[in-house]
Amino acid sequence: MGRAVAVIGTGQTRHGMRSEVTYPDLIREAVLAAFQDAGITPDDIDGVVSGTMPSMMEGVALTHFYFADALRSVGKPILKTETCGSTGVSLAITGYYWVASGLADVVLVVGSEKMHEGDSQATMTTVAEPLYQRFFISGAPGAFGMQSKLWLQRYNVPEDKARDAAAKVSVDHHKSGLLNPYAHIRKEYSMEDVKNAPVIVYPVRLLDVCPNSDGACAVIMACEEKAKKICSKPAWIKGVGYAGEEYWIGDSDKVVWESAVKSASEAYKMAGISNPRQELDVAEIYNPFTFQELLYYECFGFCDFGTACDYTLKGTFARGGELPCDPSGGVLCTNPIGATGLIRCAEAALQVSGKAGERQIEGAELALAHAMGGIIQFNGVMILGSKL
Amino acid sequence: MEKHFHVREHEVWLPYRFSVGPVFHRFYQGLKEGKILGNRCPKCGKVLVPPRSFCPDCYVDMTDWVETAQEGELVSWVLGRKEFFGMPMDPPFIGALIRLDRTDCNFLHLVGGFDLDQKENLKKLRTGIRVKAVWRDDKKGHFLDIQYFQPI
Amino acid sequence: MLSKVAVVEAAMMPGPESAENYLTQVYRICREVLDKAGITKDEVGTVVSASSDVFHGGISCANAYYWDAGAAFLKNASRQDGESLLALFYGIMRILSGRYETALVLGLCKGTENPDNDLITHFYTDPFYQRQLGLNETFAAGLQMRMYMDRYGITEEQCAKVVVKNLGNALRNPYAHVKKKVTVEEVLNSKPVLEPLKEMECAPKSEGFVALLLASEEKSKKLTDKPVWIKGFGSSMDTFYLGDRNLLNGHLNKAAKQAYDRAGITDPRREIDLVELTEPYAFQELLWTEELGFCDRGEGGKLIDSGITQWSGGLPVNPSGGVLATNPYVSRGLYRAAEVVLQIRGQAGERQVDKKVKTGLAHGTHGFAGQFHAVAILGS
Amino acid sequence: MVTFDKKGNPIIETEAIIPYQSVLGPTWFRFFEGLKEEKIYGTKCQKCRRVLVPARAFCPRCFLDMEEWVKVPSEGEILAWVYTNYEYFGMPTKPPFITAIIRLDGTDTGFLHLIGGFDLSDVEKVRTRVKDGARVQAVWRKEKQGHVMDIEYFRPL
Repeated sequence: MGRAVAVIGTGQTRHGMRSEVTYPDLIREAVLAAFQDAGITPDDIDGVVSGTMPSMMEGVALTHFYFADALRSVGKPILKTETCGSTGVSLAITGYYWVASGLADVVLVVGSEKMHEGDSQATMTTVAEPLYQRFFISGAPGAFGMQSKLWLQRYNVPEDKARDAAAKVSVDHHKSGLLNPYAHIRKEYSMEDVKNAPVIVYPVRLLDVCPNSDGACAVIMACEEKAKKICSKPAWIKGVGYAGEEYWIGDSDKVVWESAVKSASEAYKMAGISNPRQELDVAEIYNPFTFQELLYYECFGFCDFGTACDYTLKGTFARGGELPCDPSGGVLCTNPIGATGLIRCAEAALQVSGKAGERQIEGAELALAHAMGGIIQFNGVMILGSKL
Repeated sequence: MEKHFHVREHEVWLPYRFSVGPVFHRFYQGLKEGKILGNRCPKCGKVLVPPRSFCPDCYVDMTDWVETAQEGELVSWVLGRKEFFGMPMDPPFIGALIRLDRTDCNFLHLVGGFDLDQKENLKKLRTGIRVKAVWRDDKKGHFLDIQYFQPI
Repeated sequence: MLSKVAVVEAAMMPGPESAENYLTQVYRICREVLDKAGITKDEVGTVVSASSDVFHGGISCANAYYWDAGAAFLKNASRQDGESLLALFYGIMRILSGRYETALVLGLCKGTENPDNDLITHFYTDPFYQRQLGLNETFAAGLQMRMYMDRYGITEEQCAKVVVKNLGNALRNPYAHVKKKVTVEEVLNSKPVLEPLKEMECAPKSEGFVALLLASEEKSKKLTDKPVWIKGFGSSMDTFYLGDRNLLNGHLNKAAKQAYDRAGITDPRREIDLVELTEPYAFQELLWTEELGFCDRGEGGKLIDSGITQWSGGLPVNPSGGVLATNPYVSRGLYRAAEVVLQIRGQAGERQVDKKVKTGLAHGTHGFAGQFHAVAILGS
Repeated sequence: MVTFDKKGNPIIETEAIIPYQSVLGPTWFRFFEGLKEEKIYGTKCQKCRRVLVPARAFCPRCFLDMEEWVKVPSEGEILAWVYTNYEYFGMPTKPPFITAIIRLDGTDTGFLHLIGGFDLSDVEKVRTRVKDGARVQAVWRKEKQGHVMDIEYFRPL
């Protein structure tokens, strides 16, 4: 069943508004950091995996040409994986398969986005085709807002309770962001701040929503033999899962969200996880919207459907809780889209190798990383662990 | 164009705000002053123009700035006869790669300063001929502040 | 290769404009390849598609649009942006990982819905330098062609011969977009575009939906009695700025070397029976044949003069008509692989070459003047 | 030309306008022609028997051709709605507006459209007017172009 693959180094940029540097320079910042972390040189790399959000967001088409030098990919094979918002995890999964197949021993995986250079909502509108859906999807918040309404209705969750739980997610994550030197938003908010923030797309308020960030993330993966040689604490890839649904938003169940449930169960099966809340030590979830985070707790089997608000309000998923989620501050604090999913993998790797600094969850050995994309259509999950 | 089947025409219209970064910014400033700036890799010693933030070969920061010659050799050229999206000027025009003296890469720009409809003039264009930058009067910090390179 | 991966089926759609919509075309090409192989969508292990957000009818996140049409509903699937041979490579990796027995590989591009290819390739440029000077793929190719002629004395007639050959070959290919009998004079007298490039030396904008079904060695036995094996593949990226690059000694030889090494090929001219390469500009076929090692440097012109690369020659190059005949921008590389598969299986119909094809080469390239190259070696 | 952003960093501001066209193909064409006649067409899958709207050429799940056309009622139930009152570059529909996923009667998918026919200026008032699960009916424009916006909106019943 393929070769074992580990993350042996990660690098992130300082995320935020980075208009002082060009896009290739931003990428180089992450790549240099990853090489330094892994303690290897570009000569040790057999191939490069690169990806961003749609090229329309970047204003440069087929960006791997432009980024070729910054990616250190000259003279090397490259794969250009893109799956919208879930690109980051898809990149990591590509790196995994490349090494697992035996066709490369060490690969560099890089995801990036310079969101301040483009217009994210205008770009996302073009994800919807111009014949039908484009007229109704009011950017990302519109689609996610509808999903949260479907969920509340399905399980008769009182709106006030959901509002409180979503606000707690925002408060907790922003608090965690203060511990993360790479985070874009590093500011504390109260429950009241979140609940009184301006409405973006009712019921979604400003502090329920992720920021637009510039940032890049680089991850170096290696086969078992090389990983053991190069790295004292490799983060082993224990499981991968990915699934997507129909393009048409109305066609599939977005509450018992098939792609989310399937991608997690696929990864759990591969990793041998049967009770995720007990077995996982930490999770990095792609939650551009607070309500969606709650939905993920249920779809990933952290709790039963309809119960995420109760657990959240109890603190189960907060730092210090039974299964801390997004100790990095998560996507609510940092969202350079094409990098975001890969940051989740990098953060999970840091946690299981004990290298997460102030945001370290003590003794973390098994972590989940996740990304979501499309018109609430794709989910990808990777499980990383400290033990082979 | 009229199709024999049904289509819906539309356009993607998006705004961008590209971060120029300090290196291109300084290069553009140079253009405003009628200078072509490049920089040298501290490791391999190559002079690249336009300047780079890092050496594409050595991956180290390019720190050593130089003002390059405004003359060089013609390396290759195309004669644009047809309008196209993004063209640098109305056709006919000549797009070219030029090796500026004492630099280690080819510089993409235009060649002009003579009547392109005269066949005799075109015959004089050859790889290796010397060309020299001709500047516009109103410089804006743009590659086309250099109007073209003229054969000497 | 560590173990074997086979192409068990291939299907493609014709290059001319189609009145059918994109999603239906994606669905039909998937159905065709699955029906041919006799398996259902649910039996497919994974799907890897190639598409590009900018060559995609103005719909970003191309994969979101065609995910279900591309037989990937609730599958662990993925997508490559740009060169479609990358989807083939990723499909191979997924099978070699041992997690999948079959992979559906798709190349998807509906040229009809897009503006001119060069409007889009202009956006390959960086926003600060090359964009201000109007660079696009044809512009870069023109510069490369001039250098090639100057350096090696390649003539315009030799370049034009590629057009004559490829559009002539296309007459035998029911999937080709542009097919006609033309003369060297007609090519030379066609309208100048970016001289030295003339209109007929530049590829058209075509439709292209192509699907390959890959399988592990064991699974392939159940699906076909004519497997075509992936013998090797490779790819290589060159530096970005056109002026930094050696346009006559690019990265195709590096990509080819990886592929040859994996396939155990030491003498490509003798060991490869047929070539399908990506030549959006006529002269590039000559240059690429040099870089692939079929002749010495600067001998690409002599190679076509010798007649060996003709449909009936000893080393047919682009017997399908190549990219000059059909240019579905994103999927053109995977079309090359599909053509090689059909030739090896003896299923290429009228365009089947008149010799035994045991080993074939498929090539794809993207970026200015071949910034990136991908090569696959397929064999019986 | 270089300008400076709010942080004082040099930027180049520009826009890209790229023309594209979508080929309708027979399925979309027939669906849009139906709208001209105030008819909403879906298609029914021969295997799973689901009725999907807008009409499809194939069932995404069964992966079979969908050849059975069904005229579906222009009435249904709101599954979920959101209220949008912010504007961004290139937004095709002008705010404020309410988007809803509507289950048209006799169909097995959610149909995406607007809810309207009343004052949309205040979200609190809108909340009292629109409920998940409410019945709605299509309101057609007089001038039709074979476009999804030939339905002006769905109004609560």
